[in-house]
Amino acid sequence: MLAKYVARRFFASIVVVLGVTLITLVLMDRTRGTYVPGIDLNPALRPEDIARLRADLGLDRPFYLWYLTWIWGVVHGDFGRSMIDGSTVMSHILDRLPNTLELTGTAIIIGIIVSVPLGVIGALRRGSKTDHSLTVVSVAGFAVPQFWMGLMLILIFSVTLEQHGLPWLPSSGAFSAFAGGDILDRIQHLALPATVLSFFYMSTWSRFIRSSMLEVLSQDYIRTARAKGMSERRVVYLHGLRNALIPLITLIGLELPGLVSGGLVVEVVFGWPGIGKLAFERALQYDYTTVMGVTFFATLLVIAGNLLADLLYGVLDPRIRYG
Amino acid sequence: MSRDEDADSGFQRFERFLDEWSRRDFLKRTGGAAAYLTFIAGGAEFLEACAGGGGTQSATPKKGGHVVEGNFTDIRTLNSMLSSDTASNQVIGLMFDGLLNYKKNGDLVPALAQDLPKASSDGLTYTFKLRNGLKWSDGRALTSDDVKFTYQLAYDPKYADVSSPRRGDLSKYIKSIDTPDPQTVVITTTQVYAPFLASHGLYGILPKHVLGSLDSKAINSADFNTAPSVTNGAFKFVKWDKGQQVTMERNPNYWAGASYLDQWIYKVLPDSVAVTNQLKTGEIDIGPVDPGQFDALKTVDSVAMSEFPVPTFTFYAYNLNPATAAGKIFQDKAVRQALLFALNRQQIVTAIFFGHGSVANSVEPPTSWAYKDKPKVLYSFDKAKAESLLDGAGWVKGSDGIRAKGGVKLKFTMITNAGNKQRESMLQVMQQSWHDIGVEATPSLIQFPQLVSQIVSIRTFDMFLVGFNWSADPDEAPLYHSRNAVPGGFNGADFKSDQVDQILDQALSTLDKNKRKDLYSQFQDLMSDEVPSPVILFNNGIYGVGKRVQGTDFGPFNQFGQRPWNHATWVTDGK
Amino acid sequence: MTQPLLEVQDLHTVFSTKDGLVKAVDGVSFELNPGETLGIVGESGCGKSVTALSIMRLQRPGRIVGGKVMFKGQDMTRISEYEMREIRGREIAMIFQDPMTSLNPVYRVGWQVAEPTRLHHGWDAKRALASAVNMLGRVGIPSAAARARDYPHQFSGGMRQRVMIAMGLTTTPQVLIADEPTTALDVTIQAQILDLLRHVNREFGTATILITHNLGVVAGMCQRLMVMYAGKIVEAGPTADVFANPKHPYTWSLLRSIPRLDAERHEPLKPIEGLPPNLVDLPNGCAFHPRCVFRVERCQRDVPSLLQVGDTQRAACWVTQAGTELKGA
Amino acid sequence: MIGPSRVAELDMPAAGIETGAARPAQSYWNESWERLRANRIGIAAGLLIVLFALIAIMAPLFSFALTHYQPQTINLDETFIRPGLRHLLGTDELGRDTLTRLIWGARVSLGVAFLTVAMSLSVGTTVGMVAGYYGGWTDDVLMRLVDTVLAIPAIFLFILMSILFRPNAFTLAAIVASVGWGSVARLVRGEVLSVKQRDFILATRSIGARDARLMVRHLLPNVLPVLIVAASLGVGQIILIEAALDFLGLGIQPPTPSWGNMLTNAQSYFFRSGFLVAFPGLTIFVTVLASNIFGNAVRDAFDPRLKS
Repeated sequence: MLAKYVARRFFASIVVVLGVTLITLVLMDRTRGTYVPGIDLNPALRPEDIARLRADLGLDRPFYLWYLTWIWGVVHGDFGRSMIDGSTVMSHILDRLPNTLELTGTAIIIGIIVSVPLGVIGALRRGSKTDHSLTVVSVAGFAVPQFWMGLMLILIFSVTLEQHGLPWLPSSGAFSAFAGGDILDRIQHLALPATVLSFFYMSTWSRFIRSSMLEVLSQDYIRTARAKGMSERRVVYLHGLRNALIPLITLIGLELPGLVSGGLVVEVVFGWPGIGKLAFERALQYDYTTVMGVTFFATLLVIAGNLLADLLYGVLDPRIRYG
Repeated sequence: MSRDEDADSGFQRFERFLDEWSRRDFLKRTGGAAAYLTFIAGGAEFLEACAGGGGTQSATPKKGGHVVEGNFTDIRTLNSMLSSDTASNQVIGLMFDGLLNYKKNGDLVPALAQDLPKASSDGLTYTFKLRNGLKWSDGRALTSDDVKFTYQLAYDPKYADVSSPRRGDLSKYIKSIDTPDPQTVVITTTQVYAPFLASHGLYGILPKHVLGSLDSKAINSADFNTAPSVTNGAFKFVKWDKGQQVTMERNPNYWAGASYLDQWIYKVLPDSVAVTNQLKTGEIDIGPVDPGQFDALKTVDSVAMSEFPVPTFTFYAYNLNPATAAGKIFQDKAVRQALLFALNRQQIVTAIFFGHGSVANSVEPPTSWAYKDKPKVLYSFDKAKAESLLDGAGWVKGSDGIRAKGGVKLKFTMITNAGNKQRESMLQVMQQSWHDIGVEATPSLIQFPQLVSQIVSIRTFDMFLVGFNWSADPDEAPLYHSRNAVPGGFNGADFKSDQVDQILDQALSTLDKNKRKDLYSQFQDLMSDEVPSPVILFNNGIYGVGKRVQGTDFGPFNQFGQRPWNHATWVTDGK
Repeated sequence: MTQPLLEVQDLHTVFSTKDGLVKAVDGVSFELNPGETLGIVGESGCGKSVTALSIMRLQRPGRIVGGKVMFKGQDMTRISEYEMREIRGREIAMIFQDPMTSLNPVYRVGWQVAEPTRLHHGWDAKRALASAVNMLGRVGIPSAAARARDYPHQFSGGMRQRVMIAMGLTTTPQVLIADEPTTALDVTIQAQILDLLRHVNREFGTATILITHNLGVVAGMCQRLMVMYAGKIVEAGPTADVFANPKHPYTWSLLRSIPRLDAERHEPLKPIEGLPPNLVDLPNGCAFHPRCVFRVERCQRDVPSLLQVGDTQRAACWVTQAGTELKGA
Repeated sequence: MIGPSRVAELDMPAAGIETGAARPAQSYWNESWERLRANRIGIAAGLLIVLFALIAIMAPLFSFALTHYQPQTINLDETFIRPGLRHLLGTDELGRDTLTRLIWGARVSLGVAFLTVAMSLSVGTTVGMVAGYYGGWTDDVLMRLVDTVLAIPAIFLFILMSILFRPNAFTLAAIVASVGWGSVARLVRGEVLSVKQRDFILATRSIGARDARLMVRHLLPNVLPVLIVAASLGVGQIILIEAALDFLGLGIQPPTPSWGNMLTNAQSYFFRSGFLVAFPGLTIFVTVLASNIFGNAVRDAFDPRLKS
């Protein structure tokens, strides 16, 4: 049953992968004009250089031929080389994906750690002053443009603190340029970007958990649990929270596809070498191969994210069946 | 804040090299000095150029420590024959020397070569003698074979599949390269080509013993391009954290003496604001400073500012192709001149570049030895003159306030690349200035690739605004010679003048510097009259350098790839 | 007369709503004797469930504003929450109306049934589970050991109610409060569950409070019966006596409104006229008077108290307290 | 409302006891409206948005009567003026009046937000209803399309679409909506699938109502609450998305002011004038905050799942 379900989703996925990559390629091809990736207005370049480089990259062929060649490569596990720097697309993705996972993962964890208690408190004290102020805070956290918040945090926690001789946080990159890379160093570099990114999660999730928790707490089985003589904590966290978190799992699973675009602004502001920044930079430069590679992986992530969310949902909520 | 720096890499920096720098005398001195210096520089002069640095320090250099240099442009490759962008060239320059190098005023000095090469009497052959005892970082001897191999990649038909952006020129001009002995390289050119050394003598030399066994295609994708195992410059490669930084360490075998520094790190930052911030915090020691941020850093004790004119200008170009609607308007020289008269360029330099740049009178940058301070026609801001020129040419204001002639309205669209703040602002100033004289110009921002497409091939624009970055040679044929009006060439304005073509060609095939100077003088006069693509301003380069760093000496031609003083840089705290 | 196991004295529970204060339980007193089954009957909103919840102190968001609930010599309205928890599920268990929603959907049935003993007796998981399986078997769940590993949604409604009952019994409580235990079930299943409750009452000797709106259920189950209306007990007495000879017009009307197998063939069913009371805005006097066919002038003025009427029954009615017999109209 | 258990008891259908007619239930819409009206803060936030929208609509009036400047008029002699009488909120790097630009920027920022919401809702609703209603291969095809659109990394769509259509308020709205309609379609389809099974739809169908009529008259009202909630929560988010796109250089291009590009623009001049950063930042913050508060209020009032 489950296998059949997965298989059906798999075939639907192939359609989606083909659709997504083809649309991306067509859009690039329609908008590129005659630009040759990697070419600047460099006076040392001659017209024949530009023509030759275009041919080297296969850009003198119609897009569908280019696509077929690309698909052929992908089927054989070859995603090609970047048109900008000649490195394999796979190496780019493998370089950047862990960084993005590190950033997004930390932000999601911070988001969960903060939003779950906030949401639960809001639900338990529904209508109280605490609840109202939590609501305002979470809504406010979601009302500030990310890039603005990032730059302000840099100004405060990096520049200003440093100017006053206080301990300060680094403002860009994943580790210190010199002798960096140990755990502490990485955490310091993660602090600001992960905070900014987590605000988004905190705001949405705490609201979400609050309403989810409210709904759960009104359920009969919570009354049953109380009638069994359980402490309120056990009632809320063991019987209530687990039910309230199930929909959150879906929400988190659906963040997976957002890996490429979701953290983009934060990655750009903090010079975080993640997949979103790579995608952004390379799309602007018409690095076809890299963009197509990222698109391909992003689509897989979407599919995997949806599937994972559904499967997790099934694990957590025994009522769900697959058909 | 510019967002497309990566797309725009080379270009983008112009805007930062702003100017004003009201020290006009400094400009003159640099330009003038360059003009009168002889073409041939001696070894003594070289030492003077590279040993001391900027004169900011007097203490004895210390060994040890590291420097973090920040920039907001990511690099693409570490292979000197594949690279075409400034950021890559900058990092390549730290690890690979060429036969020659620039002094900061643009004069050539020998690097791997012992002396500047002797040209044969017919001007076709250059004979280089390599320094004694040159070694790669792995201890192997660096010989004339390596030099030949490096150039072969870009001219030899055998390596036709190497995607080198240098092939166009090199395959055209190099006839053969001979290596009579391990220390001698003889390059024979197909024709006399004056900029040959200045343009093609500086490429980092690649190790044949590493790359020689690979075929063309394999060279395009060699590991060496991202992790060069062997270098010949001041530093060796350690690692490249993609999107983040390149770490390099001292090359003990460097011909000019091992670097004082243990490490040099090139770090990629998000944008110019980040450069400013991190110069303040000391996360980076060296970085290019945006004119808008200059004042914010000037007051910071720990950072010294270095500002200088650069061979970069920002210009706008009229579409002169008579087949286009705009071409029909701009074929009228009076229109071209009137529009330039109507621009208060000093105000642009002051307000948009915060004074870090200078109003351009000529199409040659003041850093060039061929620079002519006062060409035939000078364009100071003169709105009345602009209006009378237009009136005189028959462009009269209609009821809507827009001038027209024979039913054709004087209206057009101006394009530049989005994300470049100064250019965006300039378009808005131009729009308003021209509106004041009855011309309707509409700004439009497009992405960099689309702008490049417009300039080099599609060419449906009315007017574009960009910057251009020149080498030390005054040749400007890429922009103004009619042969580069073909698709792929940068003469997107379709400027075609037989007289200009002739002068440019003649100057290219003349080796005598004084004769060339005369020719370029004529060229500048002609261009000042024709104004097919007026230069708005010459930009300035600004570098912020942490005061712990000593021995840097940034200058017009010593900013990116060419820095003969890299190995002489040291840090006071030895950290 | 033995010492009552549970004694409710003048209990008042209120809810604040935006329309005003709702007196959901308004001066209810009764006692429950060991081993007995007491029925509490009334229509929706009469306060019977809140009474039960108030005993367990689960009446939130309502507040107990007066009265006592005496259990084993202590007043349960005054003890700490901690002490209260020691009683809930251990001494007094409760099962609810809708077995479909009263079990936590994400935990296995065995785990949930085992939870009270783990909590209250401190048993380890294995022992608690074994006892749970045993109890599941005793409430009539076939192959209990296997079913204990299932989730609630895999059970039918009746089976789930058995699970609920098993869950209540694992700690061998002295009191079982069953709040509408059969309402949500099919008629045939209802009978089975009632059988089970009867069986439990006999086998475990658990005193049971059975709350229902269905007089038929009470008839077969309870020795004694209380009828509630608008937060008050309006009639109380032995089930047989109340059925045979109701002493409150409301009880009387209720009995006439349900079909009876033994009813005379042509006697028509008579629904109660009028609307159920609005708890925020109760009428003056007897709350039932607007719907009462026997009402006299005094009913609109004074609130009757629950007084002895006849030998075994008590009723809160001016009419019957005055000695008038209730005779069908 | 007095708590769940209470409600359950009061609402319980009495099997054996005839309870007579229940109190007449207020209609869903009246109830929702009542709930919304009771939320003072929510209403205040909504009114603030309306106020901003009015200001945006009357921007020309404001620059004529209040600020006396045009949004794009530059004056290089008066750059970085601090707030004062001549320029109430100061001027920017080209000497343009900040207040005037904020007022005109409201047109773009709010315009894009409302347009985007309108576009993604109308397209998403149509697709979702058609897919959900017809089911079968129509559903399959449409939903694979939705999957595809949702799977393309949004940033690629933003970049490439912004090159394809130069961003102005309309095209930018279309660009953002091109990403946003997919999730609306999914939402609506889900809702339609559940509504479709209800008896009244089957009944209406059985008397031969046409599909279009059925969808518009019977399905749409049932989907409407979800749409209202999505719309009111969407406005604030889209203002933020628009600002982020401006930051990435993919949004409204200068000289046309939008709050996002004003803020982005100001970042590089932060050291010169904090006001340039503060005012647009504050405007965005207040607007988004207000629309989020209003959106939450609307959700609390209208979301059928939160009823009870």
